[in-house]
Amino acid sequence: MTPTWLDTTEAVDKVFLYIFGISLALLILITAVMVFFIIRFHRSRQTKPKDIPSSCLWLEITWTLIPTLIVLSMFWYGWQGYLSLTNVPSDALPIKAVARQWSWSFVYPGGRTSSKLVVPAGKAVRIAIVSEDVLHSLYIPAFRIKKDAVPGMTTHVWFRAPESGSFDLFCTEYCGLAHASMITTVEVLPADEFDSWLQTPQEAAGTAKSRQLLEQYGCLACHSLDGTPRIGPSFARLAEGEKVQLAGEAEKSAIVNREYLKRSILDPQSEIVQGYPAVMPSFRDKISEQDLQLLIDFLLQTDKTSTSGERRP
Amino acid sequence: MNSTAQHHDAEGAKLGMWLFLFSELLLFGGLFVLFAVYLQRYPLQFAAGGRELSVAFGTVNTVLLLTSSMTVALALEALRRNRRRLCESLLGFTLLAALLFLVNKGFEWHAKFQHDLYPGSATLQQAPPGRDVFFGLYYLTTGLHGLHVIIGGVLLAWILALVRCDRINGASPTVLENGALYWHLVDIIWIFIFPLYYLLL
Amino acid sequence: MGKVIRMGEFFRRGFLESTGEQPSLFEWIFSTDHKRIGLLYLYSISTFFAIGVTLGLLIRLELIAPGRTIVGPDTYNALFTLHGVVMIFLFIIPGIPAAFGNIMLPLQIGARDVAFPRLNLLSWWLYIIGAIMALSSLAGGGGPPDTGWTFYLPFSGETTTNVSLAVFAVFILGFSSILTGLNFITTIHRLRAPGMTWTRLPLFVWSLYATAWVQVLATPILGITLVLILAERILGLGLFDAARGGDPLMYQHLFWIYSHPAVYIMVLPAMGVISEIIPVFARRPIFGYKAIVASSIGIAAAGSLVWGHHMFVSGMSDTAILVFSLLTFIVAIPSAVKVFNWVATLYGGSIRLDAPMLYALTFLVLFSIGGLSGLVLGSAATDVHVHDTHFVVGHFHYVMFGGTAFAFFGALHYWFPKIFGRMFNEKRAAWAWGIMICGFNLLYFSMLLVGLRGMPRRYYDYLPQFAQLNRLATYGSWVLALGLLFMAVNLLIALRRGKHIGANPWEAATLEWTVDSPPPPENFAVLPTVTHGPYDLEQAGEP
Amino acid sequence: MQHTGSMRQLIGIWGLLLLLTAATVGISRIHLGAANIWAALGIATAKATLVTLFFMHLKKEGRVIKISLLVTLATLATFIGLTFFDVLYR
Ligand code: HEA
Ligand code: HEA
Ligand code: HEC
Ligand code: CUA
Ligand SMILES: [Cu+2]
Repeated sequence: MTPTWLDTTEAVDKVFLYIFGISLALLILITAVMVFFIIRFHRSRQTKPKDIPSSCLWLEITWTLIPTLIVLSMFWYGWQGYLSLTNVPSDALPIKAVARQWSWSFVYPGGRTSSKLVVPAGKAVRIAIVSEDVLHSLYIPAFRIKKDAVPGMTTHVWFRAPESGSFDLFCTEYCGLAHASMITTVEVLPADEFDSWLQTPQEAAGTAKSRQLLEQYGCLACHSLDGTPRIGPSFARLAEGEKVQLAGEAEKSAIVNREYLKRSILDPQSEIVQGYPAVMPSFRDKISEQDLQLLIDFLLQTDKTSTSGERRP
Repeated sequence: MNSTAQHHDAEGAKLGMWLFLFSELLLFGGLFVLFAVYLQRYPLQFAAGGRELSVAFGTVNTVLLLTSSMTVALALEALRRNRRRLCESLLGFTLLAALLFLVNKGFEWHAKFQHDLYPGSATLQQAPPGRDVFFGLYYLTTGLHGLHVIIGGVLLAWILALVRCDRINGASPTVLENGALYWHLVDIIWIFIFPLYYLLL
Repeated sequence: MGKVIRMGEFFRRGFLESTGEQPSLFEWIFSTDHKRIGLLYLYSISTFFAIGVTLGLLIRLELIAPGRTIVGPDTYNALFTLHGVVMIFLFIIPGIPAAFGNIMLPLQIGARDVAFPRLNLLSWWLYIIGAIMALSSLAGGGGPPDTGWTFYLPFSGETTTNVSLAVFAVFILGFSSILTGLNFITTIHRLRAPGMTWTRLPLFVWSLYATAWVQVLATPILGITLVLILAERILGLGLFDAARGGDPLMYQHLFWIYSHPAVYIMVLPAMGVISEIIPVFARRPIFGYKAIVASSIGIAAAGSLVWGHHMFVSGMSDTAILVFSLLTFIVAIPSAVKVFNWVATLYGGSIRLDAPMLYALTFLVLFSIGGLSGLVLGSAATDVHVHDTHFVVGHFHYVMFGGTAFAFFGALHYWFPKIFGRMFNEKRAAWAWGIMICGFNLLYFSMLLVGLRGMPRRYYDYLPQFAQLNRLATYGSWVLALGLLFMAVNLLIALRRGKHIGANPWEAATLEWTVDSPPPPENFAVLPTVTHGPYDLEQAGEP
Repeated sequence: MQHTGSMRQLIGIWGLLLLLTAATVGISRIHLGAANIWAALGIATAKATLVTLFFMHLKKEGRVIKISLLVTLATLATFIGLTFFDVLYR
């Protein structure tokens, strides 16, 4: 097979077709022969078993060799298909995917970040995948690609979306409590729209910036803004001076203020909110002081769901 | 193993024992897989880690185990010739060697802890990646081996008791045979641990 | 159907008969008789199987519709973890060897017991202790383990649930499995009756022999892997922690070095059962005895070389993917040889479709579907798409449930009259079988399809486009449950009220059919001298 | 079943083992690069062979045990070998 930069979907589907085709034929053949024998040689038709030899070297050799050839061809074809998945076109746009419990964020050349994977139509993209905690796996069924995110390692996939549209992106390596909600979308934009999206500067401050930080750090995987309970308590109920019931033997509680929020983010295990699991990771050394202050400002704000100033991708 | 079955079939009991030894070998085998992979990845850190281990302790323990291995083999030979006294003292010596081995090991580990070399210690956390892995493997492997020394020692002590009350004798040496086989395995594992961990440059 | 003998009050209960020397429970749980130990295994394995399928049913119930249905995500994660652990380590790995192997192996080779009867008892005790520990991890402490049966690090090192207890339980179960394996190897080498040459061994014995070697040589690797998880959790060793220089992929290597061979521990004895049933009910000697023996050994040997196919998308090197993909395809060949020989055995026979045969023939089809879907997984390109989706879940339920568990049911029906001396109701058995295969295919074929469309496994919740197939699968699980229940009830009734039966109701030629049903405690009053092969059916019937 | 002289033989083997131990310590002090580890493994294998053959009487055992020992070692070797297809080429 010549390295034709087959698109990943095509490359994999051809192999699927080949293996499924042969398998189906074999399955039907074997089942049909079996059923035929059962009918033909049923006791009611064949009262005495025939006296025929119970081994035959030639048969054994034949039905060892033929499957060998079949599986070798499947192997070879599958391997060629796999090579297409590893042959990244040289003009591919590099994007970095960061996986963490339980959200994705994508970093573009130039520093723009997004919680959805936004890609240009018709152009190859190469995604470098890293993990911040445990194993995850980036899976886009529509493009037949999947690769684990392994702590301490960078792995890669590439694909090319032929036309615009939106597709699902799943985490397929079990990663704990909210593995099943570690889902996001691949937005395929026409090339020019993509360029302008990429050029748009991200907010420096304000609500939209905070929203974007919440997505970037993965807070929204566990906290909602509108009051719906997720893995962690919703941010909606946070307000200056409110009392928070903490887990523990005694009736412990804390008052929401800047200090409390800072502790909650940098050292979440120290105080656990009553009724929630202690799964929030510490963001110490992961979040800059500036971003932290922005987030705290935002969390203390009363109207957090307002979407004014938010820009859709 | 089962003493009635043995009585009928010493060969079978021995085969069973060997099979058990094979599975023990693969138990340690898993650790050797890890060792090989990490040695390949961090040759320098492993060498540095190896230098931290005491060759003197390692060598003394090697000699102890080799000698004890010989003495069990001799004990079996003595039993077969119905020289019970000799057999008992050889077994006694083996037990002594096992004990000394463990005492040595204890001193060695103690010294390592004193030097702040244990998994997750401050020194190791500052060391380049790989050093920590070396010591992790070192403690796990020698620990697991030490556990086998203890098990083997208890087994041999029990056998010694059986010899003393004539439950095992020249006519039915199978239990001692199998106990000795186990002890030799413990020795063989150490034969590999010693150069791989203590003698790395 | 052969000779149904009514022996009235003269009916002997063989090894089931109490000797009256000890309280009757002690007579069982401290018995060193291989048949009693085998029955203990059979009962305990069936119990855990019932627990496992109930958990499976709950999984399906949760998945009947998107969103939260009956449990939250934490409970769901615990459900599939325990379902997997119970099914793999408590049901399917010990399943056929420890229950039927224990009872039949000595009988089939003409021995009075296994080589180490007390070790055999110890295996069962270890099994029970391990099982109780595994189940008690459900309660107390940090809650039931939620790692999946694969215990992948780093997650299993971090989660606060009772993983350590579950891991330790599996360690003990592994030890039990090793002891069973070495016991069987020694028995087969040392205790064959005079004239029982290696080419006269029943194929079930051969398959147990090949399995036993895998048990002895692969299980220790699981042992050390579990020790490493404990070291990670309790001592904080960091051998797989990337931040400290460890390599998370090495955990996966060690885990699959055992767990791939383990799938052949699961299926080889099942293949042995099929090789026993088919010739007896086709009334023909098995076709290609030597080829089947060779393929058992081939599967056991080659099966140890392919573990990397579970790691195609893990970040493993492409060279390794090339090698493991090739080896995976090679291991399919001996399975194909077996299938062809089984089908060829039917040719020219005089086929009886009794319940054991129905199960054996279904095994052929379901195992083939499962195996062929395995080829899709073995090919690097296609595995990338379906890895960790419900396609994999479909694949392994086809081979494990459709394959091994159906063979287990086949064995249950085949040897039931031998073990208990009573016959079950044939008609009801056939009905149960029919219901089961309908439910089975509805359930698992839907899973294959939904997996192909991209639904990841271990998902508590899913997107609306997967709803329809998931609903079908859940309906299938109910039908399957109905069939299973029907089968269980039929057998339970037979246990009390089945017709008494003579030594050889199926007119088979292997040695276990020459002794009374149920077999007497000492098996053979006089050790038999073997003069013909295991499938020379003409010689059968003579006591 | 009397093995005359076998006691002496066992002691002789012990002497050899001690010599090999000295050798492995000695060689480890010379810099040979990668050859060091192979030399260490080689000597260790030699020692292990002596222990199995003589102390464990493998020499006198039947075929079954000998072959299965080889199978075991081959299994372990393949486990390590195949793993290296991953770690060497990553
Ligand atoms: C009883 C258990 C059992 C058996 C027998 C098998 C048999 C096979 N399995 Fe399966 N497998 C599992 C249990 C089993 N498996 C489990 C539990 C998992 C998931 C683990 C987890 O992640 O939780 C798994 C996962 C799994 C994967 C990893 C998937 C992934 O996670 O991405 C792969 C990949 O190669 C695979 C392949 C195979 C192959 C090629 C066979 C072959 O041996 C099949 C051979 C059989 C046939 C080929 C069919 C019969 C032959 C014919 C009909 C004749 C015609 C055939 C030819 C011409 C070839 N299996
Ligand atoms: C032998 C092995 C085996 C068997 C038989 C089964 C049986 C079933 N399994 Fe299986 N399953 C596994 C092994 C097995 N499973 C493994 C290893 C995993 C992977 C776990 C992991 O990811 O870590 C898995 C995962 C798994 C999943 C995927 C979870 C996920 O990834 O999100 C699902 C989903 O539907 C499922 C469903 C079922 C169902 C519905 C059954 C049904 O067959 C059950 C239907 C039958 C009944 C409900 C019977 C009810 C009858 C009674 C209670 C009475 C019976 C009494 C007697 C027999 C005496 N299983
Ligand atoms: C892995 C899931 C997860 C992520 C990611 C996460 N949290 Fe949390 N968070 C929790 C859970 C669970 C709790 C409640 C238990 C506790 O107090 O630790 C919590 C508690 C909190 C609290 C205290 C809430 C209260 O009601 O008192 C704050 C504030 C908070 N998180 C902020 C954040 C911010 C900001 C981020 C992102 C930078 C974040 N969290 C990311 C899970 C998460
Ligand atoms: Cu992240 Cu699953
Ligand atoms: Cu596998």
